[in-house]
Amino acid sequence: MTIAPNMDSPRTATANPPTHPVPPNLGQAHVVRSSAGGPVAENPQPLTEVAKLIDVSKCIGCKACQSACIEWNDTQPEVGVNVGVYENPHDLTPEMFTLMRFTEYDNPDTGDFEWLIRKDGCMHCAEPGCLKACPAPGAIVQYSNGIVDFIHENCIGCGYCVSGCPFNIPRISQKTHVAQKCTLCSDRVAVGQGPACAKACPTHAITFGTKEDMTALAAERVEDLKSRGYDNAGLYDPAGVGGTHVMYVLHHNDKPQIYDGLPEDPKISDVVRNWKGPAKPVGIAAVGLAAIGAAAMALFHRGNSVSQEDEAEARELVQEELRGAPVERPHDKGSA
Amino acid sequence: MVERKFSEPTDEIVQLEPVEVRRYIAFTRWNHWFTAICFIVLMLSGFAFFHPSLYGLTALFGGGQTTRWLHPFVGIALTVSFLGMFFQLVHLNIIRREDLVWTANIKDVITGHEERLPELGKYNFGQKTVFWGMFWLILALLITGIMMWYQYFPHLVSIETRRIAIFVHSVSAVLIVLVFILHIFAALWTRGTLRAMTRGTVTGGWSWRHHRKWLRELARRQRTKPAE
Amino acid sequence: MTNSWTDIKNTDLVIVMGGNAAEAHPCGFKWVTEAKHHRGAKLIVVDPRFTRTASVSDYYAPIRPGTDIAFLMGLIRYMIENDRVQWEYVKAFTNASFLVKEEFGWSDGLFTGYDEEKRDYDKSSWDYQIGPDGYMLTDPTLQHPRCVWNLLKAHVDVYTPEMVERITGTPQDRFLKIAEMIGECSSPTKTMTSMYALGWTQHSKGAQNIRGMAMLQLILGNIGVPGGGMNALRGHSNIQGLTDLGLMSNLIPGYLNIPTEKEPDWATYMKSRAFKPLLPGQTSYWQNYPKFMVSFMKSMWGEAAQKDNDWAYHYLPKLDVPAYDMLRMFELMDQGRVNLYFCQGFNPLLALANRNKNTSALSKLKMLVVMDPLETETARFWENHGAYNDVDTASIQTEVIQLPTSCFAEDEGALVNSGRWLQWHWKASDMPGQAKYDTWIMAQIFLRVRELYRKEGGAFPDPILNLTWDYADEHEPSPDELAREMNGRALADVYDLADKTKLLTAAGRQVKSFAELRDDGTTASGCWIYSGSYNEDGNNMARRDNSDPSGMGVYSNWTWSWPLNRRTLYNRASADLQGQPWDPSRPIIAWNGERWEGNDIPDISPTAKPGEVMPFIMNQEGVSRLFSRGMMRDGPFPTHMEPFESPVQNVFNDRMRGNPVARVFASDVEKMGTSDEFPFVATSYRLTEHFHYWTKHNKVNATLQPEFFVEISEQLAAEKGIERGGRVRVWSKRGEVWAKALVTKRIKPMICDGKTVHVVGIPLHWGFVGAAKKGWGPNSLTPFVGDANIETPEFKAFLVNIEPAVGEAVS
Amino acid sequence: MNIDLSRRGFLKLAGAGVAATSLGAMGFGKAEAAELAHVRDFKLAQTTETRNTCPYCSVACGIIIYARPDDTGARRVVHIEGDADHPTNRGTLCPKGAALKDFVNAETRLTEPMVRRPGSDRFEPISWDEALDRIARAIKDDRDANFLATNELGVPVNRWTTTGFLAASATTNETAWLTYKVVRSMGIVGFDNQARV
Repeated sequence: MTIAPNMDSPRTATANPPTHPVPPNLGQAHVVRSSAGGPVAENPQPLTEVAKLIDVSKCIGCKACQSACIEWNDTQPEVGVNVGVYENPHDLTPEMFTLMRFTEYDNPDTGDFEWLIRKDGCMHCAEPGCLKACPAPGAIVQYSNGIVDFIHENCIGCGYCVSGCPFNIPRISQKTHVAQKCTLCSDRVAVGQGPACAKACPTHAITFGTKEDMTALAAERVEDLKSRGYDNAGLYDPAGVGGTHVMYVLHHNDKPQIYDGLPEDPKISDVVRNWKGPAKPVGIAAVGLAAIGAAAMALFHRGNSVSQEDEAEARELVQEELRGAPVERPHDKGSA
Repeated sequence: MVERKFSEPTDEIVQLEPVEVRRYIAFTRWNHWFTAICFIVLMLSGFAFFHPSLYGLTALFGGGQTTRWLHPFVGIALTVSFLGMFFQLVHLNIIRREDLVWTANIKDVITGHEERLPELGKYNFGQKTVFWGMFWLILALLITGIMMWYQYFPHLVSIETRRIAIFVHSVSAVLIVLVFILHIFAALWTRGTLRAMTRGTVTGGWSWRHHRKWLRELARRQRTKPAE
Repeated sequence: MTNSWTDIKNTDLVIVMGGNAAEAHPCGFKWVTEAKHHRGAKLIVVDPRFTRTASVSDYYAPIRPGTDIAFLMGLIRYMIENDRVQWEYVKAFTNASFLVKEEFGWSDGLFTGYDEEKRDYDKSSWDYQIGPDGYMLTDPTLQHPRCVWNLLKAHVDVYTPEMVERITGTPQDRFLKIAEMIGECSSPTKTMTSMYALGWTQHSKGAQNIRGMAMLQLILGNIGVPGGGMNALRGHSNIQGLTDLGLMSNLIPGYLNIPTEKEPDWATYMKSRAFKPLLPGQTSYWQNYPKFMVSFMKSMWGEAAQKDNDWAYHYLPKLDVPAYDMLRMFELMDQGRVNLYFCQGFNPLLALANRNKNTSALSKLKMLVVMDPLETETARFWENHGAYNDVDTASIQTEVIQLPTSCFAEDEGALVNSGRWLQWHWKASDMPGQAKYDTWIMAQIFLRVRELYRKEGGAFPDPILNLTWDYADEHEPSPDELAREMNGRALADVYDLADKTKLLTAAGRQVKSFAELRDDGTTASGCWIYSGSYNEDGNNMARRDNSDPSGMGVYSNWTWSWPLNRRTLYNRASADLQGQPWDPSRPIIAWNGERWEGNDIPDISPTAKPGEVMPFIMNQEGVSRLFSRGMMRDGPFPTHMEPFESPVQNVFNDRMRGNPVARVFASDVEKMGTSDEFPFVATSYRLTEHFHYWTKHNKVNATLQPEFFVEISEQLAAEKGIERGGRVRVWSKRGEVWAKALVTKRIKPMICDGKTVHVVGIPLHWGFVGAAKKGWGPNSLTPFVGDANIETPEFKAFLVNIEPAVGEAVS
Repeated sequence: MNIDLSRRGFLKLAGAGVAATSLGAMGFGKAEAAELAHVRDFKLAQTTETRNTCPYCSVACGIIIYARPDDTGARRVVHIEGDADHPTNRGTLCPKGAALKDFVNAETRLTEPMVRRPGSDRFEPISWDEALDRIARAIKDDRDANFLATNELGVPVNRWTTTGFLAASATTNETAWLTYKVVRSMGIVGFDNQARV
């Protein structure tokens, strides 16, 4: 009863992955944005916008997503230690693209205790701060289906993307010196599969499909949550970054920050905007003009040159100062 | 012995016919040129990350990755080298009253009417500006640069701080390049200056014209005491 | 599980108590979230810790480990008092109306007939009043003071909300809220499902915990119905299968039993088993016992098992004790009375209670044989790993042979899931190095032993020499051959019992189902309940049709489920006395006037008229038991018993320690701690990131949960000066461990009987081999005592002490 | 040094300032042409897929094992993923199931028979034949020495209590059945499985 995969808008685990070679339906032809003026498609092939919906109210914090992510992407995070928390590894790393974050929350309104568990990872923003900040052409691209992906061959490991991201997601590998983050399993999506984490998620807290479908599903879930007394339940799809292609259903959408600091109104920092905005052309112009102006003046203005009179004045002054005694011959340096 | 106010101990009149004055010893000159080379490398590699249209400059250094790790190390080298210069030259670069007068009459400087200006020591205000501009900007670039140095200091500062650091770094970079251009321009526009950093000496005329106090002091220093 | 995983989506209310489904069975728990999402179902969690299951629950209540019976009896009391009873169901399908002997009673926490010397009950009074006709007396009006219903009412009367709070520490308001939510499911159209696991079994009265909930479910009319039932979430992938196949000291495949010394011959053995119905016209399925037993003997010993030699009955060992369970074997081992021991994919050093005792016991063996795909601590029990396994290697004279085996990816065959589905799987990859199949290893051992007996003779060689071994390659019996052997085949033509001319199955062919098994030696079947899994239709366990026409998650054509591919046990009880579904919106089977039909295989003869034949055909009564007669050693009703190690005394009887009839070996008595020395209640459990002691060998899981830790409340941490992430020492009367401290709001102190009780949570999963950091299992601390009925160790409630650790970790 | 010279020198230096722009324009950008956007090669291409069952808990999730021959030609697991067609797990897997590949390929998998001699502090390799012969001999000797044919009342009991067998929890029914036959036929009563722990 497997449903055939829809290459244009793949869904979570509707079909098992192919084992025969399949041409990827995601590549340069679908690039709508590319960092630092990198190559974009002339007229990009449109794909249906996809999204991953993370229903925090269904999430049991089992870390299957982390496990599936490690296995699919063949990253090898190190076996760490326990520091008295459930987060392991303790933060996102270049080898751990997604992380369950646990918050023990005493709800002041209900007096009940709640254990809030959120899957952290790249939000695949419509307006990606990482892409804006990146200085390397083509190192960060955005495909027409909304996926923001790093092209590691072009990455220089400068870490600007880390500063550009409003969600503190990218990590720089100290081994390979390239930036790493969730790819939304672009390699799976390219062959009509959902991301590994979404497929694994035991409770379907993570689902994947068209952004349209996911938004509709979210509405259904929000309704259910409201019926259970979560009056502020809602969909987290922050407009500040033009919406995201990873969205959350939150029981307390009025205070996202209680979910281990999920930003309330994330947007690309003004500092980054100015640095990447006006600062650059103005700077270039200033330098360019100064250089050219200087060059011109130095070349064509007759300059401030020393005259023979000046030389004579100098000799006089020196003699005068040395006057009154046999002139001490300065030991000669170089041939006169 | 005459008190030394406007000159370095190593400055001296090395020839009388015609007058030739040593302005910089070899060490200082090497120090300067090394700093200059570092500066140019930094400028080119920095420009590569400053604007996409200049990214191609990374090719000069063998690609983006190399440029990325090279830039900060050269930055350190420049800082060290510059400090060398700084300590050699700092005390003659203290701003003095005559500098203000000089600045007030900057028009005469440009129009070449230096006879209307006060006599100056080894440096004029323009040179001092370059000196101090370089100093403060290099300091700013160093500090923000370290904050941005992901390879070694990934968790030194918060992301918010790093954003500001990057911004300050870029702005300082633009400014220091402008100072750099001013420096070269002045060196060339004021003919006869360049040899100070190449051969180490300047002509008496040049000294008399631009740094008379300095020249006079050197001459006095070389006068021998009258017999009893 | 009476129902299947997928059936959970049909429920209205899920109660997870005595388990932690979200963490231990995440993908099965999916069906809870489905029910919540699509049916608006609610989830209740009752647990000493606020678990990850609780994190998605609608309502949570804390409970002191080992006091579930009080909570459950309190719930039953609430249902009776507030008329939250599915009356039709209770009257028709339970033994509520049966009259019980006058002598039966309960006082001081004990039932009638207790013998303190023997630590056992004389159960003669725990029985029905039987009339002259041989059937028991009943009062359908439930007025009679001796009827089960009124006895139950009286029995639970003491469990008031106040008493529940006093014993369990669960605040009354929370208890009452839960009672109210559960009460709604007494409606015929609302169903609750119970999901439990080792949180209920690993107690000295584990079986009674489960009975408590089963009784509640019967009172609510939730057994046999879609979205209902008693769902035991088995811990391992094929532990259901190994239990079905009777790999236990006292079992024969299909829940038949090994005879005892009191049953020296076939006749005696059979007399006590072919149960007669206690109701007129009722079917008692066990009347077929002889057919299953003879077919089993034939499949074991073929020609050597004949009618005139009582089907080789003498080949079977006869037990002198109820069971030679694992605890008893290690006790004997420790006494030096066991010489040779085999561990096939089992790691008892960490899995069995009281690690120190395990080590000393294993050290007394002559030879230990370990067959496993992975390194195990058991195979290396003699190796010194500092504090993690501090043994004197040189003094251990045990020879250890470690044999590498295949793992799931490399072999073929069937595993039985918790919902009784036999699912076939196929070989995907090759074994590493010289690893071999367990079947090959067992065959090699057997053939070599048989050869030795052929050559040398020896003690009673017959059962070995005559064991059926007719495999194509005697060295490598194939999964296919073995599966067919379990299903069973006709040794001679098998005819319809009603119509002797009607040939059902010709000689040499696979029997269709256990209905074709015979007690005359004309059929052989290794495991009657698997009969039908591999018949002439082929390997039904390999079926992969995942269609679900009814949309109720039945999946009748996906693999095969025992018995007879039936997906919901007791499903006859899903219909009322007229045979119509209690809830028309969730029908599984219904009576169409002539026969039972529906989405599932009826759990009753298809032509058994409703009202005439009662649903619970595996019981002599034909109905379910609110009163279990003499079938359990510790009482016909569950009664509150403290754990053997408890912070408080039994409120009913302060002289009573733990379960009064649980077996305690003399050597273990002095190893029991008391609350003045060990003030804190400890409980052990799994974490979702790991599976038992296997995944610590897996780099990925080791990354997700790298190091041994214990969980304590902020209050206890403050009291003891323990910091989050700091190291602590935890010790009991039996041993000590060092761990990281995870200080959490999810565990809170409770007030029980006026006393503040702190809980220390101790996850398992760490040992001294594998990819994860070295650590300890809870069994370094746990008591060596088991459940009174089935000897499951009391891992879930015991006493410890805790302090900040001094010095660094030793490894 | 004269003006002309210095002028050239000037060009060299001042040029550097502008060089930036010009160099970019002069086509260094092309020399550093960015790699075109592409996704990772789909790693399951050219693998064999086999239906199997997760060996951990009793939910018994359907899994698909993707394998590929290694240099020795032996088939090795390269990936394991949930079976989307399976009614119970619908392709999902828990953190254990999702990492099954690293269980199969664990560094601590056993690859050859080993023996630890009495008192020894190490395992040493032993051939299958020798290992199995030792085991068979140990069984025969212990059984012959301690088999109890009748109890004190003379009732035939045919049990053997000095040898015990712990069966697994994850072996197939077929393995379990064969194990049952062998163990029971010998009269072993100290027989148990992992149902309780």
